[in-house]
Amino acid sequence: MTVMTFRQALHDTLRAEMLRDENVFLMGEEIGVFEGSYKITAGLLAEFGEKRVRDTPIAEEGFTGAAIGAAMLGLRPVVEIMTINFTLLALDQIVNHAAKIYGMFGGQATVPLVIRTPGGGGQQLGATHSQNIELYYAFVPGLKVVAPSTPADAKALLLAAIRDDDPVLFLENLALYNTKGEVPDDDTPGEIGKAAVTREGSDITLIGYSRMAHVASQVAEQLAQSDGLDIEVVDLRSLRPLDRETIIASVKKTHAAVVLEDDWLTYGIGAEVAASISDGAFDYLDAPVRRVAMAEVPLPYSKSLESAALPSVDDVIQAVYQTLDAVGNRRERIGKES
Amino acid sequence: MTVMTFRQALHDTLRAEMLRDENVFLMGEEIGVFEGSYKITAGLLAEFGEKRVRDTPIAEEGFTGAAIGAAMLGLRPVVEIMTINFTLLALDQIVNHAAKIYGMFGGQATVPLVIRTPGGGGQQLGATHSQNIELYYAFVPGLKVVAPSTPADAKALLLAAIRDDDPVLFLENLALYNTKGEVPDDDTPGEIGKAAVTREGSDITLIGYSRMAHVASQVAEQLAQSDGLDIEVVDLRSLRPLDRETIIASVKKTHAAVVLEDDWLTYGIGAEVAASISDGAFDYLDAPVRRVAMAEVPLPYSKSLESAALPSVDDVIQAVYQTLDAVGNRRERIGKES
Amino acid sequence: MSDQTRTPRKTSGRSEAGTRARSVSAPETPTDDGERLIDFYRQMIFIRRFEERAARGYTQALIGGYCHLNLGEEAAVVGLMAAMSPTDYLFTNYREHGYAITRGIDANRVMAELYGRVDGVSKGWGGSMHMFDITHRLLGGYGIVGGQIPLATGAALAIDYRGGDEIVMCTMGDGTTNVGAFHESLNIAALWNLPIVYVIINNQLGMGTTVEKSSAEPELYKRGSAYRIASERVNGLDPLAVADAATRAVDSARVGKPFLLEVVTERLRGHSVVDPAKYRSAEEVAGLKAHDPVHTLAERLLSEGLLDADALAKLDEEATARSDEAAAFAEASAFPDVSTLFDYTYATPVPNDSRRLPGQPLFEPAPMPESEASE
Amino acid sequence: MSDQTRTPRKTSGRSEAGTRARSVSAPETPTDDGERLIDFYRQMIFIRRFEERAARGYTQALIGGYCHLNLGEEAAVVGLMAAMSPTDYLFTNYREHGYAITRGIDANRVMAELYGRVDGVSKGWGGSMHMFDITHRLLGGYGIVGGQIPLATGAALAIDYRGGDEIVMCTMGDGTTNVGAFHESLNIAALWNLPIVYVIINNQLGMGTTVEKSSAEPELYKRGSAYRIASERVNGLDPLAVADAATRAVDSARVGKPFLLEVVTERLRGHSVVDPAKYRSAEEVAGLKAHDPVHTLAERLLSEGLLDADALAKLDEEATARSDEAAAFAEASAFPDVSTLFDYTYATPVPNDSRRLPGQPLFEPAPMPESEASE
Ligand SMILES: Cc1ncc(C[n+]2csc(CCOP(=O)(O)OP(=O)(O)O)c2C)c(N)n1
Ligand SMILES: Cc1ncc(C[n+]2csc(CCOP(=O)(O)OP(=O)(O)O)c2C)c(N)n1
Ligand SMILES: [Mg+2]
Ligand SMILES: [Mg+2]
Repeated sequence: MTVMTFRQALHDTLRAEMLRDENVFLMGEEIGVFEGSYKITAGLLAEFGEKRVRDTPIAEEGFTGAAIGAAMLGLRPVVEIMTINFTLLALDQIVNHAAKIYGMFGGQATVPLVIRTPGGGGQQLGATHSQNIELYYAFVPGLKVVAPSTPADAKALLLAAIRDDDPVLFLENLALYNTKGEVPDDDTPGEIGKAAVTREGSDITLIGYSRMAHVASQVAEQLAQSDGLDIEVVDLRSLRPLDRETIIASVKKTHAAVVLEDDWLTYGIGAEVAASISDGAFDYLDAPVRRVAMAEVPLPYSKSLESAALPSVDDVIQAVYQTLDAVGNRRERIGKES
Repeated sequence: MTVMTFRQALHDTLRAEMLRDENVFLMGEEIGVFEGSYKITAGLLAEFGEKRVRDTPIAEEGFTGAAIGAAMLGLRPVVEIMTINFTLLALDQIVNHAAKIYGMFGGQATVPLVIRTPGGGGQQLGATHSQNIELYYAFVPGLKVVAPSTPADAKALLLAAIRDDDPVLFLENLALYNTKGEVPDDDTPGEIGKAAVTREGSDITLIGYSRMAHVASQVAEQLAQSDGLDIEVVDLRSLRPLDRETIIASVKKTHAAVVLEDDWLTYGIGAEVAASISDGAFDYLDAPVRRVAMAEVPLPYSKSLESAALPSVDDVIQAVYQTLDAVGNRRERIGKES
Repeated sequence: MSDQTRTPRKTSGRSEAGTRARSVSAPETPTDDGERLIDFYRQMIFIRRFEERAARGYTQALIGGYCHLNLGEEAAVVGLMAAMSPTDYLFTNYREHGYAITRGIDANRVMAELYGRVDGVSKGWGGSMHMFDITHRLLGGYGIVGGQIPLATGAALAIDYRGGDEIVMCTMGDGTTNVGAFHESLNIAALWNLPIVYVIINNQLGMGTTVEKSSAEPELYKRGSAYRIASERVNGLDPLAVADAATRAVDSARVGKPFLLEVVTERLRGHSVVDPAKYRSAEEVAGLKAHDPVHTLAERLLSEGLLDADALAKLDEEATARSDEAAAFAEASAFPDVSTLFDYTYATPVPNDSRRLPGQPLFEPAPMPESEASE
Repeated sequence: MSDQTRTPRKTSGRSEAGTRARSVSAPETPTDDGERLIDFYRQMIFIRRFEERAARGYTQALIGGYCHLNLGEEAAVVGLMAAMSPTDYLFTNYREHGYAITRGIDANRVMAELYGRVDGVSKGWGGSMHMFDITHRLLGGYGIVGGQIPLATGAALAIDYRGGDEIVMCTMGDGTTNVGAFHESLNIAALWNLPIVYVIINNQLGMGTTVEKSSAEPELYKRGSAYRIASERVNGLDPLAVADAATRAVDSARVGKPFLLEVVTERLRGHSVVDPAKYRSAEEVAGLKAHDPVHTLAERLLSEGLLDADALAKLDEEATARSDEAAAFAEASAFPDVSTLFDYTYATPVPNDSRRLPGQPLFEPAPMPESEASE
């Protein structure tokens, strides 16, 4: 185990995979000479050369599509799209091509492609640069979508993504790059399609992914200290496939849940999580599943407005209290023991 | 009232609005000389000329963006994108521009734009031409999304969309173009943001939009005949804003719901509907909200596979029976009268 | 500055023109023009009859979805295919039946794909627009206009990455040159000196929109200059001219100089089988018939004494018979079984993947939990 | 065929060059070159000081997000703005502070936008990348590379539709010429003879990527030929040359002939204020200083005897004072109130619009329904 930042874990894993397999190469805007907008690829051009670390023109559709085509011939490109907002320009190539090629041609070609891209608001980047639109990928059969929240998971899931034969969207988050954690030294890949119970508890389940899994842990910790609450935390880690089993098992135990997400509430990722819980744990729920999400506005630049629009630790705490109140009311009402 | 097809209602409404307001004009691929891929714009080039019926190059991003820019200067373009699948190529312009311009610039410019586009599977068009991705628009604050299921609503909502100062995605459906219905002769716009209870009932609520609202009515009719069931049908009509009030009111009455959708289940439109019901009608629900949706695969061309993957009337009927069974079991269990 | 970008920068060890292996670069076509012409005619008449047979299958409702034919483009198709080696890769669009059969894919399997059967080239998953055959290096068949262009560029990148001697041919329609992907891809190919030939099949129409109405530079090959890509326009009604131009283009690509080839041809019928093409005048349609490349070539073969009427008729009959055989094969082939519906969502299986039919519940109905049940 | 597409097809009654109103087409700049140069210098030194002040505001954490400066591009900015009439429209990108103030927008409001305050041009909603002022016809400030190009094209379409005499100027960076939207838009503008000037601000770098590494035709103005759009390259360090070239371009656009103008300039600092630009060599940076357009113009004014050192210093002080004033104004301006968060999602209110803060529940906790509550 080594303690390192999320950024470092990504960097080291990319490097290790490039050393391991010469079919692995990197493509993206400004990943070489500029060393990456968020410096994930720092030093790799110098080490591996232009063939394997390719600075592309500004042409998300063109270079993402080129990566897909290269993958069809057996290479294993890892594409960086500078932020998830710009992936909209490549969406046709990702959704209409990368996700379809294996099925549409009856399994004759695979697309072993990874697209790394950070989401995240809160950096005052304004409406077009602060979106969390992982939903667009999580919705699409044929794609896999992972969204780690810790450096260890970042490593494990990036290993899995690179070695997987399907196109994987690997979601990063601007606010997580500098967070630190222990990272195993060996290169065991993680399992795409599996959530993790990152903290056990019995009072209520908090569910999140990426930055909000982080926030969930913070809240659990804080409320354990302040109120002695015993909160369970589920980190989704994989958005497609979605691990309903782990989620439902947790809620069957705690009887209540709050879903945390950084995207817009209506139709957001949390909608599926809440709907799934409400279905799969129908007879176990003691309160409606609450969602804490971004306000439904184009995110303003100004700090005062931006802060108000983004879900905070306090928002989550309030939702937890209100949900536990509802649980209490209900149990009283129907005479059930907690 | 005049009985006409969905296609005719759209055509006549476009024509009437062009006659009413000379700022209204049409843009799109093959809408003029070719008279539209689905002939909605037949005859309009001959009547209005090239200035107001513009055949564009194949350039979804370019011409949709141009329509947005023209709208910023006060014109009221109605864009046809041949099918919703091709809107992916224009997504950056729609999501990062049309939806953002009003907010991002502090309300200084509006974008009175309508994008008409049909979705729908079942025509053996294969994986890239059969998607239902209205979710991509319904998710985005700043956009409005309507999805009528009858010729009357098509007229009313197209009128509303054209006269609205915000960008509206107007969802059509290949399978509905030839369906017929009564259409009012006057031009009263419909209300964006409002669902409709299109059939009253007390046993269970079926919720759908576009083609699936149609299917919901069919199922209600059929089960009334065969089983004497009294089914309520809610046609969402507007996906953004979503009229939770109407949905919840219905389910509070019927205590059970099945959501019908033509898109993929996980993260689909129905997830939000189900999550909202499970939250807002928590204490009223006697069974989990069931969703009937497309199988989560890239839709195959072959008829045998395509049919299996798409939700059918029988699938919905089965879901209704199973949900009513669950309601019965629960009521028995907790000794509650229906 | 600019000179620098023009020097093919090899990111890999792909060999230069002089040193490339002969076996790869020299297409295996007869060298004698007469023989070549006969061969082309055999291929062209087969495309013609195959497509007509497909149109019939559509009318019989044995083929569904969209169906776009190569009628009028036969000379372009066979000329282009003649310039490719078997190891080269082809990316094309939805109007690709002719390419598939000319590339050597069993016509039975091509027709079976149209019929949506298990024996189809794409096992019935793709249909008319999405033919794919990995062994013949036909890498699709794409229905999204322009979608194939970045993919083909990426395939060329993979070849270059590995130092291979193959090239990629990427065909597209005239209307397709106006999509952004065209621009982004040609720029990338030129920057990276990729082994690719972009071919514009200029049949002078999008669906009903003329080139003049859709392309501000209607001499489409000239668009190569925006990327310093060499380009050429050729008469697509003459298979020899196409083959020669395509060979020059392929040779260029093979040494890392991407090429843009415009093949001017004609579309004899509607955009797809259901389009009556009312937007074309009677004179225009008459003109098309006069230039029909299959007829023109037949006349040439006759007038040059290369084939007599009987021989021509025989080739025609063979083509018809072969097409009918393909249709019979297709009709006899089975539909894919519903149990295979979830076989091709993912290549690498992972837990929690959804394999539910629309009527199946997300969760199997479960018994009430103990605590509640005991109330 | 081709001739046909070249004839400006008027879809509206927009007037031809000869008949256009003088008041619209003649920018209100002094005709004497000396006066013009002094005026340009005043504007350029103001951009210089304003941008430096903005950089300081960023360091002070009073400005957030991304912040891209016009340092080194001052001559390009003022030359371009000089060619526009007040009624013309400008669409630009995220590197637009200089355009905003040169276009005549109150610098206080531009700085207030950077500070995210209510008095900002975009009321604090846009920030550095999204300046917008409807009265000065600055129609944004866009952060998505190339996003402004289709929009600007559409604005030109609206002008043409109405038969107006205005034109649209749309600026973009060199790296931006490689996006698909560039291609799709220029093609549309040329097809429809729209009144628009596309301007490439070629500062020779994307973020850290050179033009040669990103554009296969690095003489970017030549890309106009793919659309038969007339084009020109001009030295962007000389404001007079820019103004003259821009005037020619604007005149062309005003008669419905879109124009592509490449302005070759320099970026003195990093891509944005946080970029140390380590990828540039010491020599390169030294070279930049030698060509600094503000210094060059100051020297020219001195050597031509147009201004003496004192006068130059005075202009500089004025620019500094004005920038400081703007910063003071910005800092004194209020932050937008949270109650306004939902004011700009929709222009036309509709029922059921979400106006919930993240902490608020979707449904207010309701009492139990009668039947259950009585259990
Ligand atoms: C992105 C996209 N937009 C629109 C369409 C609909 N469409 C299919 S073919 C076609 C015309 C293409 O014309 P051209 O490129 O000349 O090819 P041709 O059909 O003439 O061979 C159009 C507009 C599509 N399939 N994909
Ligand atoms: C679609 C998109 N891709 C990538 C980016 C990130 N990005 C911002 S500026 C920039 C470089 C632009 O270079 P250029 O066009 O030369 O303009 P300059 O910044 O030099 O003025 C990039 C890649 C973006 N904002 N939008
Ligand atoms: Mg064509
Ligand atoms: Mg630049």
